Amino acid sequence: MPETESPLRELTLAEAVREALAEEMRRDSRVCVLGEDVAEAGTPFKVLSGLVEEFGKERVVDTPISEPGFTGIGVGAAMTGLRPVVDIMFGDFLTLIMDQIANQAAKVHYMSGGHWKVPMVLRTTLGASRRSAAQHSQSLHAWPSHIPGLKVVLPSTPYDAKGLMKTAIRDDNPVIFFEDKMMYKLKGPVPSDEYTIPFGLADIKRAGRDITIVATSSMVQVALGAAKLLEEVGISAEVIDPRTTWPLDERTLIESAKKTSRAIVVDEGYHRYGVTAEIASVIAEGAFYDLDKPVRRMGAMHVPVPFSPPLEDATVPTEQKVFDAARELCG
Amino acid sequence: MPETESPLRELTLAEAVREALAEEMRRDSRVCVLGEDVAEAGTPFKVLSGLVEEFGKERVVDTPISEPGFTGIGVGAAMTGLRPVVDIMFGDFLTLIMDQIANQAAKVHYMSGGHWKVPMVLRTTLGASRRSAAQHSQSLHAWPSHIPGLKVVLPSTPYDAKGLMKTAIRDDNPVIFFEDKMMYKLKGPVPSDEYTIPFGLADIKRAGRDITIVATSSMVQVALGAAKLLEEVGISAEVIDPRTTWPLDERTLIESAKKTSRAIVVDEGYHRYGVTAEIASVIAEGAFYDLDKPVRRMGAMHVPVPFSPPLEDATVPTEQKVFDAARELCG
Amino acid sequence: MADARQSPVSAHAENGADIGIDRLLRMYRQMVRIREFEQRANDLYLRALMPGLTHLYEGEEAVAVGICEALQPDDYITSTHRGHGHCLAKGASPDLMFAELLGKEAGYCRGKGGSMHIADPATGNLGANAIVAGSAGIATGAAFAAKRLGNGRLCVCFFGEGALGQGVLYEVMNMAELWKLPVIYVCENNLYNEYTHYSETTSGEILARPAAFGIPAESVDGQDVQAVYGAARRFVELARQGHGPGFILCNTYRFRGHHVGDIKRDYYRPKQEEQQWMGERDPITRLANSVAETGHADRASLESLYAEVKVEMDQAVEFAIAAPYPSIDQAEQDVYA
Amino acid sequence: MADARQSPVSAHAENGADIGIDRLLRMYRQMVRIREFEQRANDLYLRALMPGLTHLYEGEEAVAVGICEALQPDDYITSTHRGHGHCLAKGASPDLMFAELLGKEAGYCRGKGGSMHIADPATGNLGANAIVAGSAGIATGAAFAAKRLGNGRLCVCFFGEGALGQGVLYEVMNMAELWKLPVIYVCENNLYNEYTHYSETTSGEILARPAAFGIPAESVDGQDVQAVYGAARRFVELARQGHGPGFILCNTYRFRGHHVGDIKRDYYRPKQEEQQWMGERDPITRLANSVAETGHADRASLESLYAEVKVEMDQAVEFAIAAPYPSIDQAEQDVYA
Ligand SMILES: Cc1ncc(C[n+]2csc(CCOP(=O)(O)OP(=O)(O)O)c2C)c(N)n1
Ligand SMILES: Cc1ncc(C[n+]2csc(CCOP(=O)(O)OP(=O)(O)O)c2C)c(N)n1
Ligand SMILES: [Mg+2]
Ligand SMILES: [Mg+2]
Repeated sequence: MPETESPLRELTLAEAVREALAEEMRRDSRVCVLGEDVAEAGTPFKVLSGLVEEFGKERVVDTPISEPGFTGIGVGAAMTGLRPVVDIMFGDFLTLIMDQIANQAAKVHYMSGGHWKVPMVLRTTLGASRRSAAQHSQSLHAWPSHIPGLKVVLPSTPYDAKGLMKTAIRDDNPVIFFEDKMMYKLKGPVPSDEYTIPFGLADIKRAGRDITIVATSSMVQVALGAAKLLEEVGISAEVIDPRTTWPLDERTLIESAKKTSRAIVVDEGYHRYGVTAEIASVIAEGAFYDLDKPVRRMGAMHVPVPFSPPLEDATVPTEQKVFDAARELCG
Repeated sequence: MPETESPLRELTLAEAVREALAEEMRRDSRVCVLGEDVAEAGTPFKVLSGLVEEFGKERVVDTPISEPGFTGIGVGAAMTGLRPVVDIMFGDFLTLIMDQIANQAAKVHYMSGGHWKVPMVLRTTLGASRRSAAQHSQSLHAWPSHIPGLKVVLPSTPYDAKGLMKTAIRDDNPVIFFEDKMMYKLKGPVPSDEYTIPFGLADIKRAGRDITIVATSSMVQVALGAAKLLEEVGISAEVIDPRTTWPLDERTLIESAKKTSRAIVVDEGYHRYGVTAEIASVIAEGAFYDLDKPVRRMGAMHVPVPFSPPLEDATVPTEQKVFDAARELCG
Repeated sequence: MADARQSPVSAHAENGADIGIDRLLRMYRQMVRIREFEQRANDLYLRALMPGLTHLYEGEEAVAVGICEALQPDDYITSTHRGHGHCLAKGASPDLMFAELLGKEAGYCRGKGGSMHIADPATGNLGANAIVAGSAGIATGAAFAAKRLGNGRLCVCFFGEGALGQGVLYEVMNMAELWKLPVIYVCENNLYNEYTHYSETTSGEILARPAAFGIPAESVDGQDVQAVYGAARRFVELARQGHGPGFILCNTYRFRGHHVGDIKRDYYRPKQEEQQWMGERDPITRLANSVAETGHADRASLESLYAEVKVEMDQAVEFAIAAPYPSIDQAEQDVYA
Repeated sequence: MADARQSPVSAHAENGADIGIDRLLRMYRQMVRIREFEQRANDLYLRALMPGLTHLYEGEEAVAVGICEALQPDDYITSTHRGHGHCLAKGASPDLMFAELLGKEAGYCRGKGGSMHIADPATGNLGANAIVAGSAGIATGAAFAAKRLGNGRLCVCFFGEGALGQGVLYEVMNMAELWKLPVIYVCENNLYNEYTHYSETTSGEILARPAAFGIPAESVDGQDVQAVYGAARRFVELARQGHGPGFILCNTYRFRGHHVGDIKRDYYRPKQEEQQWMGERDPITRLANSVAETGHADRASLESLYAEVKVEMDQAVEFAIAAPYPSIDQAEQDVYA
């Protein structure tokens, strides 16, 4: 949390996202929102409640259940003068729009030799543990992170969510913005003064000496919880949140790992070929000569997300598991 | 290449794939092919030429240009008694069918508690250098590799292509099978006797002592070329082809890296959050105490694939670049 | 969509005499079973015994029952997020369904699927699907296989009118008609996509959409199980004779919220509309009246049937509550066949 | 698709007198420019000067030209893999196009796009697209923005009949009609999806598809530039007046293969069919005859115009051949704005 002189209020993550959108919509009439049940319903998660009342149905547009279609409309609108924020209710539905984001939005600027640009934000969700089963619980941010031309944002606090959303809306590139469904009610301080947070700047959520825990989105609170437990056994953990998987602040991650000589990467995506692999590789390569132990990766269990509560809970990294892994590495 | 007593013939990779399909279609009347221009045209790459003549239009089915639709039909047909081979002309079009493969095919077995299964093969292509530009040149195998429930196959020789395709067709799970467009005319020995190749078994394409080069698909020949150049300067490179990114033969990769104490991973997917990250992480973790140097990753340049020949050529790992990297690591 | 908020009218109702009292009573029982099942599902939610949310089918019972009554046991269906009705109508056991809703090992999917993914090979249920229109491809593929294998089966693809927004539906309808596949698309128009009236998301006339692909289509009063059954029988016959796909638009209404947690609904649909449908267009009351008025069965026998169902459902709930959760190691099973 | 292989008929041809000789001659010149451009593209391929393959528009010139003639310079278009005709018709310069085809720095996309991705903000060209139906969303989005910004522009979405297979097209047509967006869908039915006749991939009647979504649709003889222009003008007027989208089905034919390498075509389309179209339905000959017969211009002036175009195109090719490739470091530029 950077220093700021403005009075701090507590907002939930949902409120922080909404406030960012509202402020940007006031500032710039080109900003509009497109998605299913975004207007009167304010989305099923109520993140957008109140926007249609302030900005009208012309700028907060309920769409049919046509994710590929309205994402494509967002791309075209972004190319021709608007700055659309496209709402994809569940991150699992990214499966439906990968053509629009990976083959169209991500490539328009490059393929046109820099002539057209796509200033679009695509908001969606990630995270399991809502008992929503395999098609409504995935964290698929590894996919867009793999595609050059996209930027990928994963806020973990209300403060970050607001500042990063404002940056996303002002960015001239397609930005995929993942919100953790389970964090919408998480409260945190948010200044009432205007601020933005640059992409590609990791945030040290907690400083430490003995081990580096890199955590994203939903896993940041888990890592902070584990860090507390570790403190009790005399291990000082540094928790770093990259905040954007692309651009990725490699330097901060590597410097921390060099300092602590041990690192764990925690992310809620599927374990294999996921975000932990890239981040762990970056650290393993960059801090090679300083690491005392192999970089440890912790993702979601590599299975479709099960519905049954005890099973689902077993698939996600927890404070205890991160604590155990860290203690083992420091042992 | 395992030992075999059957006479060796030279087939191209395209012929090897076709022969595998034809043999399996003869053996099992449930096997059928669905895709655009697969019948009389035999696909634009002519891989399927002749199949419709032998098996008829009932089993080699030309579809409309409806990738999501006919992939979904493949999933349903696989659940109810057929063993479809779905043809997606360019790997770039995976963007259109991720819902069918990641949310449906991959999850049906698990979500149904093991009751339904999806014995479907999805054939598609990867690889740049055909001057086909950003939407026809991608190697997107990292995406399905990230999804539990899918198996992902990347043959690099005609021998492997045939044996792996037969295994894929007989597998009771959805298998995504990537063929390198530039390798279709590559010739290699293929026994005329029946054989299959198990998934999850890496192949040591060339034994060596000083450095391990793990290469996939299109990059295997590049790695072998680099190994030859390295031999000339006295460096003995071991070239390993995992052949399937999932299941992944971790042991063979780790053992080799432990032996040589240096490793490079070469793959034609985009550099970031790609297949090299997972494989490099597996090696960095598994061979940690034996590695003399950080594992080096070489993917495609992290940009959309450009059309212009000098630019496109600059984006792909080459023999020379692999040679340079290996030499540096061994220096 | 001029008539978007108008009362739907049955195109081809058949009368009970044609159908026969045994069938009518069976359909009555099935509708009651669905109704009672759903009330208990809601109750489990309110008692915080059910993990997550679920989408109730109350009010739409005549659609699933009328359609499935026209099918053979080995015919296939695919279902949606609002799938309990289809599942029961096709023959599933409520105890195993409740067990699945509670995430228990004894559930249809060993607790891995939950409400939105119940599947049952024994009754040809290819599975509910939590992706809107997610089973359009699967259903059409099952019809493709049935035709190729010549096993005489067909597949019914249930979906809400919200699925008309998904392009994949048009892709598969095109192929189903080109290849004359035995698949029947059953569109349950309950007027709402979640919290948005369908007239705001649906241009033109719904029936013109399948018709544009050459698919015979008709609309039916989805609150009249006899009319639904009649339409289903016609399309089933066409499909079995090799004439290809059909499309039935069932005009219906969900009596409850989009899901069990959707309590405050007045911002998107008027209470009065709800009361009207529940009061005048309850498919169960309607069939009861029809059967009683024609003298085929007396009220008392309908009531005793109703009472039987309550017992069945109470027992099913008890079974599910008592059933154990799967052991943790189950999480890694069934990923691959 | 009873008439699949029949001769298409113009629904509303206008006659030259209504159109005016200046416009007719401009359309003639534009069609000739496309024809000559494509012949040189093919030639560059045969001489192994062009990297990769390209899809030629010869035979379909009247579609792009008739449509674009009805547009304002700042109206938008989206195009396809077979996009040179649309691009030229909307006003692009052939020298920069050839440079792009050869992957040169001077090309429209600095060599990064190639034949399938030419885009040109100066003429409202949002880009060709190598994904079939890939620009359906973009075009509809441009119309969405135009309406919201109230700038009076509209967008034409060109696509081949093969794109009717892609569901996303129906998704965006639905929204275009719901929101009355100024977008005109122009379907170029050249009878083939690559190597498959469209009657094998297209059920029902094409015009019924947009109509099902409430979109006014008409079919036109795509070899008659005056008819195409007339239809375009009508739909452009409707769109500008706020009446929303339109759909024009242009019946046409590609004279060459699917791409420059598609030489042996008899397995999928008869030589005789090709000869018939090229002989009797060449849009350029047809307009020349019409203009000459009505006495609006003499053959000699048409021929001199033709000769001018040849010179222009030869110079454009020379420019492109002489132009340098981009430097290697360009590969990493333009990934992000
Ligand atoms: C592809 C996709 N988009 C969005 C959702 C979220 N969602 C779940 S149900 C629903 C509304 C479905 O409406 P309809 O098809 O009419 O079915 P109903 O709920 O009315 O039975 C939506 C938008 C989803 N599950 N899948
Ligand atoms: C999504 C997608 N699927 C397949 C292809 C391969 N492909 C390129 S052109 C083409 C045929 C297109 O036919 P049509 O739309 O009629 O255009 P035409 O080539 O006739 O102008 C196909 C299948 C593609 N580019 N994109
Ligand atoms: Mg509905
Ligand atoms: Mg065509």
